[in-house]
Amino acid sequence: MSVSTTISELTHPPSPEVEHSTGVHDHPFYQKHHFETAEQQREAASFGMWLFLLTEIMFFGGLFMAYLLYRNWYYDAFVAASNTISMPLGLINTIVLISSSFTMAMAVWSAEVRNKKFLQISLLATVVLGFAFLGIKTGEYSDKFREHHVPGAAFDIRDFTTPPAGSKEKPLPIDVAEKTQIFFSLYFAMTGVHAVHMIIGIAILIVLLWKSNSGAYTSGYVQPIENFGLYWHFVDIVWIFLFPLLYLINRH
Amino acid sequence: MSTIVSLPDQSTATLPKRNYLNNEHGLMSWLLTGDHKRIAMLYLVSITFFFFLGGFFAGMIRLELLTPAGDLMAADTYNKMFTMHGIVMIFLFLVPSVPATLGNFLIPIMIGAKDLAFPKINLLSWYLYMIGGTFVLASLVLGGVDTGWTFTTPLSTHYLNTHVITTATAIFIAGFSSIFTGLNFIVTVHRMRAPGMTWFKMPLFVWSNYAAAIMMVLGTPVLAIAITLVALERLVGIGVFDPAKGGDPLLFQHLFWFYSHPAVYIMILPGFGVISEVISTFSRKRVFGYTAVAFSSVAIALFGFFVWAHHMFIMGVSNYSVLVFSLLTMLVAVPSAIKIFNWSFTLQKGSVTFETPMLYAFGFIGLFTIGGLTGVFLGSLGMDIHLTETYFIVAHFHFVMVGGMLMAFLAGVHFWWPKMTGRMYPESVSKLAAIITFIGFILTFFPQFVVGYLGMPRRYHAYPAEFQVLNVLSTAGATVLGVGYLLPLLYLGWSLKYGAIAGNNPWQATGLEWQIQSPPLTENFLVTPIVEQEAYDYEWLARKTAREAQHVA
Amino acid sequence: MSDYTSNRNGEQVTSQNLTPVTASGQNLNAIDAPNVNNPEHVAHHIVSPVMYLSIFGVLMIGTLATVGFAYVPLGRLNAPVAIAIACTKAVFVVLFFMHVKYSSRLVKLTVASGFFTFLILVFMSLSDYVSRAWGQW
Amino acid sequence: MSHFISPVLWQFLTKWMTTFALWPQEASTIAPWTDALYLFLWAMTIFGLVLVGALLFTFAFKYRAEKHPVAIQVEGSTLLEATWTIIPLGIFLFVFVWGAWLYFRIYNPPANAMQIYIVGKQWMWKAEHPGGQHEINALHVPTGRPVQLTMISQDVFHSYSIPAFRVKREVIPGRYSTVWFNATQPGTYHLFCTQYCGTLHSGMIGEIVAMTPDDYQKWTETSTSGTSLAQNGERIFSSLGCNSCHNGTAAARGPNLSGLYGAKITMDDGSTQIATSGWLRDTILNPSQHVPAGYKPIMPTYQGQVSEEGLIDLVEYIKTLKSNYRNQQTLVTAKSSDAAPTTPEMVKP
Ligand code: HEA
Ligand code: HEA
Ligand code: HEC
Ligand code: CUA
Ligand SMILES: [Cu+2]
Repeated sequence: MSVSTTISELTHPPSPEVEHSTGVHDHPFYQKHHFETAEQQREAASFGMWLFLLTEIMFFGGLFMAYLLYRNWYYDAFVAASNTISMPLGLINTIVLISSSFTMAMAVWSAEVRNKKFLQISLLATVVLGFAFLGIKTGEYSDKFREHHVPGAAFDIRDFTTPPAGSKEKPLPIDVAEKTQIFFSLYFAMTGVHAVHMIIGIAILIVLLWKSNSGAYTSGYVQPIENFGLYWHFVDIVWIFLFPLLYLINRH
Repeated sequence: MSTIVSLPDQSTATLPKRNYLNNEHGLMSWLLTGDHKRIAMLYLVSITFFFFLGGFFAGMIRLELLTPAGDLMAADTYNKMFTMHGIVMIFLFLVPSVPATLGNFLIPIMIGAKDLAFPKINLLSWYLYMIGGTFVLASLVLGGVDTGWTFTTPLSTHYLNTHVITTATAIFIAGFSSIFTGLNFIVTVHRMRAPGMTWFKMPLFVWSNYAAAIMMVLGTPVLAIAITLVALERLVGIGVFDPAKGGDPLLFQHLFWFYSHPAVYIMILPGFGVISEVISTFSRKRVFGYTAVAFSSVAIALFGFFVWAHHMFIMGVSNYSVLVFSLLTMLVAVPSAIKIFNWSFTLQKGSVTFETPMLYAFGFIGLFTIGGLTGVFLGSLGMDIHLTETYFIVAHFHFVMVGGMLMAFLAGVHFWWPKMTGRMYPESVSKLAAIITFIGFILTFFPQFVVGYLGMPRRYHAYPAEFQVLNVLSTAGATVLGVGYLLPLLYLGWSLKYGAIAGNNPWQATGLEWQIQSPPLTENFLVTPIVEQEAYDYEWLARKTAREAQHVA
Repeated sequence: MSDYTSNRNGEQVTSQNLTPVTASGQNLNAIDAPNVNNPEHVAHHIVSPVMYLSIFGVLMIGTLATVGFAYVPLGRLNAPVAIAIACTKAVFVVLFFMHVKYSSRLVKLTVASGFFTFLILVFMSLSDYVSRAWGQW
Repeated sequence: MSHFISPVLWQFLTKWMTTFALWPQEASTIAPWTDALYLFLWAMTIFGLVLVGALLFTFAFKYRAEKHPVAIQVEGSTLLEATWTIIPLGIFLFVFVWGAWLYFRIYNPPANAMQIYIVGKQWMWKAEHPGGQHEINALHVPTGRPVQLTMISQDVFHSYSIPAFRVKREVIPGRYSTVWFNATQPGTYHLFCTQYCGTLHSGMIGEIVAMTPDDYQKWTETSTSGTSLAQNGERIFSSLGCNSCHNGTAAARGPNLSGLYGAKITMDDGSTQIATSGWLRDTILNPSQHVPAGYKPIMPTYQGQVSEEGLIDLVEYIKTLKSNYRNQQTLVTAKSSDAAPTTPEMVKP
């Protein structure tokens, strides 16, 4: 083993290549054979996760693009349609999701400081909040089904051409009212894709929770928790945009 | 210091006892492998299959077009033929061709790493690719799909009752395969370089695959969402692309081409990388203007995202937009020109030999120059009005994709075949095949420029009689071309068993991959290499060879 | 020479007693170990719970603010305000929850390039739509 | 002769000699301009190809290994890089300018162009002449006169292509697009649908018959259906009840439509819009999105009630409303009991 002369080696584990040839292996248990150091592996993994999120930005980006176009084209229809979805439920869901993001951040911290108990509590809280979000979302969706606001054959514009009694909304001309369908298409597409991400996220969370039982992530191997945190926060960010764009177009 | 060194002697050498091919045995050792080299081989076999499938469709297209009347098959069948041809060739062959096979095999070795950063994700990519391929085959078996590879809405969403959703699923899945390959490459290049391997010591092959990977990661998701919306439109009628419901069919075009224009550079950039390696090796000279070539790849990756609407010039985008997109198209053509000239000047003062890969590379340069410059025709607004949607376009993109990329792919396969298998192929037959493909290619696709300017529309199953002569030439050429492509299949297969042992560095090339045994060990390098030489450092190679010879003596 | 050592058959072999030297005999120590001098590298930073909590607070305030502003008639300004608040919240999540503030330049660049490409998509497509009226043919 | 070579080859050769064409006819005023650019572009291509080929072959030959066994390593050359960046860039920019110029020349219609409407549907082309001539998969035009086509699709994208004129334009569902040309040579030319539009895409073809003005005059007289588009439009206008609101009187609930075509309209949000054909069509289908200042959005939508041909008739009719006179005439003459001919099949005699 050569004596290190570079400053950077003081802060980082030296290259283990010499150990290889002498048959000594003192890598952490989780280090894959093709990485030189655990540090390299960690950075690769988190960079990989970021690149994946990059693709997610563009994936949602296509939907946002469509949204921006039609919102400008059919503003009145978008306003009317947006006002039929429940702001309070949207707000509650936003709070739920931001809280889950917070608990997830705490999970990352617990893993970093190797606190298994708190890690599990945080992960569990995140799961619960995730389910809460999906539960509320399901309620919102079923409202839409009841109101015939789901795009497709059963779609009905009567609520917009002749608003129910007590509604503050002005009746829309038919040609405008018809465009509400595009809003709801985008609403379902965007929140639907978002919900799919939530479901996948919750599934992974449950796996992480289960594996964390053995202390897998509280002995220095933070990377899965950390990467999953990135994913979860990203899903949160998408919602941060969806909420004002879908629920709050013009509420006054 | 180690002492046991050899100059591999081709006549006496035997295959290394231990290598990635024989390290483990059995089917499962292949299907569950994490080794980038084995995954590359899996890809090689699968894309070859899909290439010949696509080639079969091409053959049927050309046979139908032998006569002006639509007599060989029904119009519907013909439409399915070119749709399947386009989809198979683009998504299942050309996009993964160089990156997933040669790139997978070589990138880790070239930068001195033991594997790609995420071996499991790499294997996942291959499975996704195969699942995507299976969906394409399924839609074929179920009765095919006739949207054209461009899925134009509202045709694809409302007016066809073929298996659009199955195919859309296929493309979605294959798209994620490509995203994961790209992601793996980017992380690997950033994080796995061996000590001393700085950015500007990397071979240009790595640079160009890196640039292509960026485009894969950023572009493909937009295709995925566009295709998802098409599927949703068909399933529930969401109306975002439906003019009857207030949707804009052009929005689909924007989203589709936002991916599919960058996709053409995803297809060509890795080929550029192959050409850099081949030209350098067979002129024994470093690539002229290394940095210019490297940066032009990155420039293409960047500017490639700004020009997509040149596929929509007459489709109703605004006059302002067509101007902007046309101008940017002209700009993006320049980096390709830079590369061509740098390759030409690489030969200058070199020591040039004409092995098979070099012949393909020559073919590439000539054909790509024609293909690229005819792209400039199409980028020129007024010209595009007459040329668009005719055989001129068909000729343009076959020149760049078949004459360009496919030639580059074959150059690469021949170049690294000895490394991948440890065997040489029969050089005279392979040279013959290269020449046959070149002649067949010109005969197939050059007449299409002419017939396109005469006005023959693409995707036509029957055509006016005055176009026949040129079409007959084209079909004749396709037959020659088919032979040209079958030959490598035969002799490369033959060489697996009977080819001469290649030795480590049959071409005396400088890349790290040539300094290790062929076929390589599973872990590529027994110890991590320390890189101090530049890419294409022939002086370093000469010093090394001399020193090794000394050791032997 | 260790890395390229091979025997007569071209097989790679390692001999014992290797010192890490380069092909030309230069000592390894003169060259950096893998990734270590990588300018893209940054030490792992642990963000404290206090920080997380305060970000959480900021996000909550932001959420309430969006809702509040949605009910204030600002005319054309409503949308930009909503987007601005959402962007601010997103930036906080990215910087702190997602640790980008403490990450390498590379990660920062990655995030930026994602948004940049998204903006290309949006602006160049919309530039078509807004200019459709030009030239009425 | 044919005894000596195979019959197939013989047939091929005779065909070659009789029907071989390398260059399309130039039958419009624009064709020579397009051809000029095309030739320039080929000159550019040949120049580039010869240049690259010359470099490649000279170097490959001069520095082949037998002659030049040891390569001399060269870094590169900034001067050369700059040269081959700037020269192609210059050429390409020149091509851009030329192409853009040509684009506007091809698509920008002259003001005096004659109007013909085209409706595309799977898989046929319908042409509607203002004089009431209806054609399918054919178009008769006079030579020596600019002709503007206003085109729309009933279903998917199609593309109207006349190679001999070097013009082509996509035919879009839900939106008018236009193209114009000025035929120079009498003759019959190919009409192709060049945008893939489903099964019989390759059957969506037809003939463009360019005739001398005299012949064209004869043709219009012999093939008219008797009612002009505007007359049809007038009938539709009254049968759909448009005139109940647009009657040009002071008490009318809708704006006066006379002199509307081509006018600049101030909308209720303060913007101004120009009443083009496409704009008129869109107001009938989506009236609430085009509310002129001072009016309430009470006009019903006619989406789904009028065919594209019917809309063309309406647009043509509104275009003829030069003064208030005809508007009021409609009010007087039209009886609400008249049959409502909304589809062209019914309109045509
Ligand atoms: C590998 C794939 C590939 C590549 C690399 C390219 C490269 C280019 N393509 Fe092509 N293209 C396709 C694949 C590709 N294309 C496909 C598949 C389609 C059709 C899709 C469909 O509709 O089905 C298409 C269609 C297409 C169109 C749309 C036509 C239409 O639908 O109307 C346009 C228009 O601008 C275009 C332009 C270009 C340009 C400017 C380049 C440039 O990047 C080319 C740059 C290269 C050069 C310019 C050559 C090198 C230059 C020199 C050696 C300099 C010579 C010297 C002097 C002039 C001094 N292409
Ligand atoms: C990587 C991409 C790629 C490749 C390699 C090819 C390869 C070939 N392509 Fe194609 N092509 C496309 C991509 C590609 N193509 C795309 C994207 C389209 C547009 C689709 C659309 O419009 O939607 C298209 C469309 C297209 C058309 C236009 C169809 C139409 O518009 O109506 C034609 C017509 O000649 C054609 C021909 C050929 C030929 C002759 C080959 C040859 O190079 C193939 C040679 C290979 C073989 C022949 C296989 C080897 C031999 C055998 C398997 C034995 C059997 C042989 C016979 C039966 C002859 N292709
Ligand atoms: C119920 C009354 C009513 C009927 C019936 C009606 N319109 Fe209108 N129309 C209006 C009103 C009110 C406006 C202005 C506000 C608007 O655009 O909604 C208008 C606007 C228009 C305009 C734009 C005029 C301008 O100056 O901006 C056109 C064109 C038009 N109508 C055509 C028609 C045609 C064609 C029909 C029949 C197919 C028709 N209208 C039927 C009431 C009507
Ligand atoms: Cu209509 Cu093709
Ligand atoms: Cu393109």
